[in-house]
Amino acid sequence: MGINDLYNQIIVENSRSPHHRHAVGGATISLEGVNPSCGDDITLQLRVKDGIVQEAGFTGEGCAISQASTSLMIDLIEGKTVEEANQLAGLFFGMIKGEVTGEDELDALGDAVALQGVSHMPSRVKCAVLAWHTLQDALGEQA
Amino acid sequence: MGINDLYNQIIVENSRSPHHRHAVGGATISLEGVNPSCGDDITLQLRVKDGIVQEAGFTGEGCAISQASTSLMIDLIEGKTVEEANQLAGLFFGMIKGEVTGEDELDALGDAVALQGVSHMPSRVKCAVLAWHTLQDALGEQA
Amino acid sequence: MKNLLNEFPLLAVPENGKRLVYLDNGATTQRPFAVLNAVEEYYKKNNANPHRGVYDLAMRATDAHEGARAVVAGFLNAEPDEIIFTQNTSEGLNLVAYSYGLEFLKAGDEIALSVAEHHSNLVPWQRVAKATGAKLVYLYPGADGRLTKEEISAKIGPNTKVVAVAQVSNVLGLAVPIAEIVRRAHEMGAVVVLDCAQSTPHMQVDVKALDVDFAAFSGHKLYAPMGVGALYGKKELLEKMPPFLSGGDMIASVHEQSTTYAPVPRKFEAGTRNVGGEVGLAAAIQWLTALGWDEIEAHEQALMQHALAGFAKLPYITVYGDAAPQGRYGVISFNVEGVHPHDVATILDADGVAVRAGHHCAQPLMEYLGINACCRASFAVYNTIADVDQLLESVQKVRGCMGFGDQ
Amino acid sequence: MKNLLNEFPLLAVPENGKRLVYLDNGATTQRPFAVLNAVEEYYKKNNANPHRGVYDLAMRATDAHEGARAVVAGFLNAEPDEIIFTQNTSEGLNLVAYSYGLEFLKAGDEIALSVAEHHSNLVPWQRVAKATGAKLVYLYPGADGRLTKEEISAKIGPNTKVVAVAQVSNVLGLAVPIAEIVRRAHEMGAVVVLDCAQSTPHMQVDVKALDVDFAAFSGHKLYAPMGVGALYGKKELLEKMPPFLSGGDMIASVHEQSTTYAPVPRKFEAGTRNVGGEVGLAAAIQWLTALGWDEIEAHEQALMQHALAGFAKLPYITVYGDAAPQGRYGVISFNVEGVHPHDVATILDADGVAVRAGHHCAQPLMEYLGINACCRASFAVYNTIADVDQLLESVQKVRGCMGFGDQ
Ligand SMILES: Cc1ncc(COP(=O)(O)O)c(C=O)c1O
Ligand SMILES: Cc1ncc(COP(=O)(O)O)c(C=O)c1O
Repeated sequence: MGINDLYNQIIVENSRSPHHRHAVGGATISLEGVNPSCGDDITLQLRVKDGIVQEAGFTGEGCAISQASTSLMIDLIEGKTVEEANQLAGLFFGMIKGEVTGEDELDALGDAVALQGVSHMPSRVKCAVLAWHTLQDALGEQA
Repeated sequence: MGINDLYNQIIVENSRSPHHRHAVGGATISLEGVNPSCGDDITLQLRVKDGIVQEAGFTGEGCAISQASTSLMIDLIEGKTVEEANQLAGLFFGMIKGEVTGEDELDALGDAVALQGVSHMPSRVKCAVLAWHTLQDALGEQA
Repeated sequence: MKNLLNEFPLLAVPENGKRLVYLDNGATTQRPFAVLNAVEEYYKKNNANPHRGVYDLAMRATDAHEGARAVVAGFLNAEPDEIIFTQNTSEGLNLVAYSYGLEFLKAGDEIALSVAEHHSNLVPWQRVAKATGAKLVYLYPGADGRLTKEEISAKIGPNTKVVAVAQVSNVLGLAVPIAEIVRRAHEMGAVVVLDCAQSTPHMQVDVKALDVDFAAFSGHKLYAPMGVGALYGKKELLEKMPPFLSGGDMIASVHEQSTTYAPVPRKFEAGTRNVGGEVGLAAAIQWLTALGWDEIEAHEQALMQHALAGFAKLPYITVYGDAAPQGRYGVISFNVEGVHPHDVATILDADGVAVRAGHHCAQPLMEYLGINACCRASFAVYNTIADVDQLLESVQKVRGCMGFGDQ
Repeated sequence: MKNLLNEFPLLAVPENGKRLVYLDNGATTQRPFAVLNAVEEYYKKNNANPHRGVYDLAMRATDAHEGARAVVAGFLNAEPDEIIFTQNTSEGLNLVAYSYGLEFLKAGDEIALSVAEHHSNLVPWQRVAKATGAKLVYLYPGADGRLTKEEISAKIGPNTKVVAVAQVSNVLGLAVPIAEIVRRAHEMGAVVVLDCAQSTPHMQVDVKALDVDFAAFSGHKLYAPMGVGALYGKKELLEKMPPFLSGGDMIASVHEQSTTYAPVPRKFEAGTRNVGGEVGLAAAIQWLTALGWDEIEAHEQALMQHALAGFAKLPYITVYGDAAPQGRYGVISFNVEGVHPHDVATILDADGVAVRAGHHCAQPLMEYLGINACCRASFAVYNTIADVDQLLESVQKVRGCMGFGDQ
């Protein structure tokens, strides 16, 4: 796939003005995720109450793909239960690994399907999944 | 050169009944020489008095070449001055490295010229020179 | 076994009109075209520094690196993240000695090892003992070279924290009763460090079935290039061990005064890896295992039997360790009465038969056997019955050449 | 410089119709046929375990091994017995940290290093500091990326026992004032550990003239195979240091409870060496130096100048370190405003230009520069002006691709 497809509008938009780039008041958990090989470094903050992700935000630095992925993830998980959030992460990994490809199946990922193209760019997979791994780790610690 | 040439009479004789295989009474120095890669291990004993090697002997284990070389060396150095002994060692190294080849020049080595063939067997050079290196080290410590 | 010599360039071509009978495979093997070509292909098509680039070529190099790790993991029946690439067996054993031994042992603890250990599985433990105050305790084989149940129970006890042992001795060629050793060690709470340098070329090694805690081997004894080997470690052990070599690629993040480390196995892999070598190792494993373990063992057993039977007819030959071929893998060490092993090797070499002579990096075993050195003929899958015949023929010239009258 | 690309199989052949513009040479170089063929020749003709056999083939392997050592010694202007073969720079630096650092440093001592150090010359010293109580003291370059005399005098003082510094930074590409550093360090009684990973490919390194105490480099950054490198150490230092890795081949004699070690350099070379790799390293050194240092430096300077001049015209490009080409060797690190370096590298890769993006194993330097990551274009002797032109052309597409309106 072409480079211009990957860096399409959604990614560029999301990365240049990520609307979830902020600390979360009363966060119940805060976890750093790092890609040692590239230096991507995000801190994900969540406020989880009664099993629901009430609010999420992040700070840190990274490439367009990792930033967009984080932002798109937060769009998706706010208001979801911990279980649902974990399931979405699993679905996202499936998409990026190229294991889940059906449009219907991926529907639940919403705008995050914009990142499907990364499944053909093995060198950038790590960037795309960083936030989601951090999410799973954070929810695991929370539980 | 053929194997049978190398293991010629002198070597076989010398190694099977080395007449210098004994401890030296009143030895002034005793030094172990080891070939770590092959396990040759000799202890050379010298009684040096007034700058003269009065008596020498050795104990230990090794191959025919190292044993013959030790024995031939002792034949040669007994009664010599420390300086002469060192010079003979230098001459022996020259022969084994193939740097000194003239019959006349090698004359001083006496029967030890039987080992000249080792200069064509790089893998056995260490065996031939072990005693002579040990001698030099011993004389160095003595001085 | 089909004749494999044509797959080995060094062995296929005669030298001075004579084909080399290479019987020093315990020291290092020769490499088949399959391995040489795989390495060349890597350098010609996929070479880059893995884990360090986002460009396509670097991903191919990363795939080569991690793909080789997966092959090694499959070979040992381990998980890929339990496989650390090393330069050789010695480095793997040193890693365990430094990162496990120095960290977890203390005065009063015991390290049990066989007196037959190769220096690489012995000197590092001497150093650990010296640094920590732990004690080295030796297991001694019986007259037949085999470790008994009694010796295992006697020497591995409640104070034992590490049992370091070669699965197959590089001198005796005999396999140790590893199931027995692991059972006893684990009962006593000790970890087992298995030196597989001489076993991996000759038998299937399943670290899960054996339940050993660490296992190290070298590629170069297994038809792979030099400069690459692997260490297996149980993940929970690797995770609690501090890193050994440090530097690039093994870190999570570095600040001026502190560092956090990458997860295993990368925590233990500092600096640029030998990816070309790893690719060669994977190719060697695939080449070897494609022959089939049953075939390999049957062939090598046949060589052993033929050699042992031939030696048994020569009264001036002493073979070390039980001369029965059962449980003997690839190695026969022997001496010729009255002739020093170096002289034997030189005389055999003149006949184009390459055997090793010396202490074989096992001096304590030499001391125990009461010898200074011995000859070793060690076999690979490409050796033939004709090679053994040549060995037997040449050995019979030795005493004559040395002036003994019986020839 | 004549065009060398045809000597490099990976670079000679176009992929998807496009020749690869490989600009990640600071991570690892490609290998010329001269090197690949030398390694193959070794395995096809001379392969055996050196130092371990008395047969002829083993002697040839020993000659290959020691011959390669002599070539490396000549390359650095050292004596052969001051050259220890390693697997890479990282291992060499770890050896010094373990065997010199842990042995001779104590609480209150200082280890001075540049903040630009590669993790391989930094993390080992952090660990030494932690274990011994010594203190890490950092030298910071000025705004132009160069270390000043004042900084050297300020940070290297009477408590300094080790100065660990890269001759050329793998990020800034700038040579440090090594004469100045050595003078000061020796005045203060400290030893200098020189990381030559990035200097040996680009300039003649004479350890005697520099008077450094240790120097380490990697073959794979120098057109040689992976898995081989060398450490230089002054003989009197090597002699008083304890061994590091222990095992086969590095001993004089081993008994059950004690060991004596071989003389240097073998004391530091445990286990079977990567002789194939060493032969490749020797071939690489001979291939490179045959081009002539003057030619090499002139050619690489021309590439640097052309790239720096091109970058200077692009206002959204930041180059790190003094943008003058003087004293810059092989490396240009840069960022594109508003675009993360990974995205830059991905976009360049789509054009067939391979550059690296990330922290380049120099996180403390990244912190110091106030960035998380950057791109790095690093050059080898086979790169051409056309390569630089392609880099410049592709870089100009980046911002457009990322939706910035200025393209
Ligand atoms: C300056 C510097 N030092 C050390 C290293 C480490 O070299 P290696 O990975 O070969 O051990 C590198 C290369 O990565 C480097 O650029
Ligand atoms: C039993 C055993 N252990 C360890 C080693 C050391 O292997 P390497 O020299 O490849 O480190 C060897 C081979 O020399 C060996 O035979």
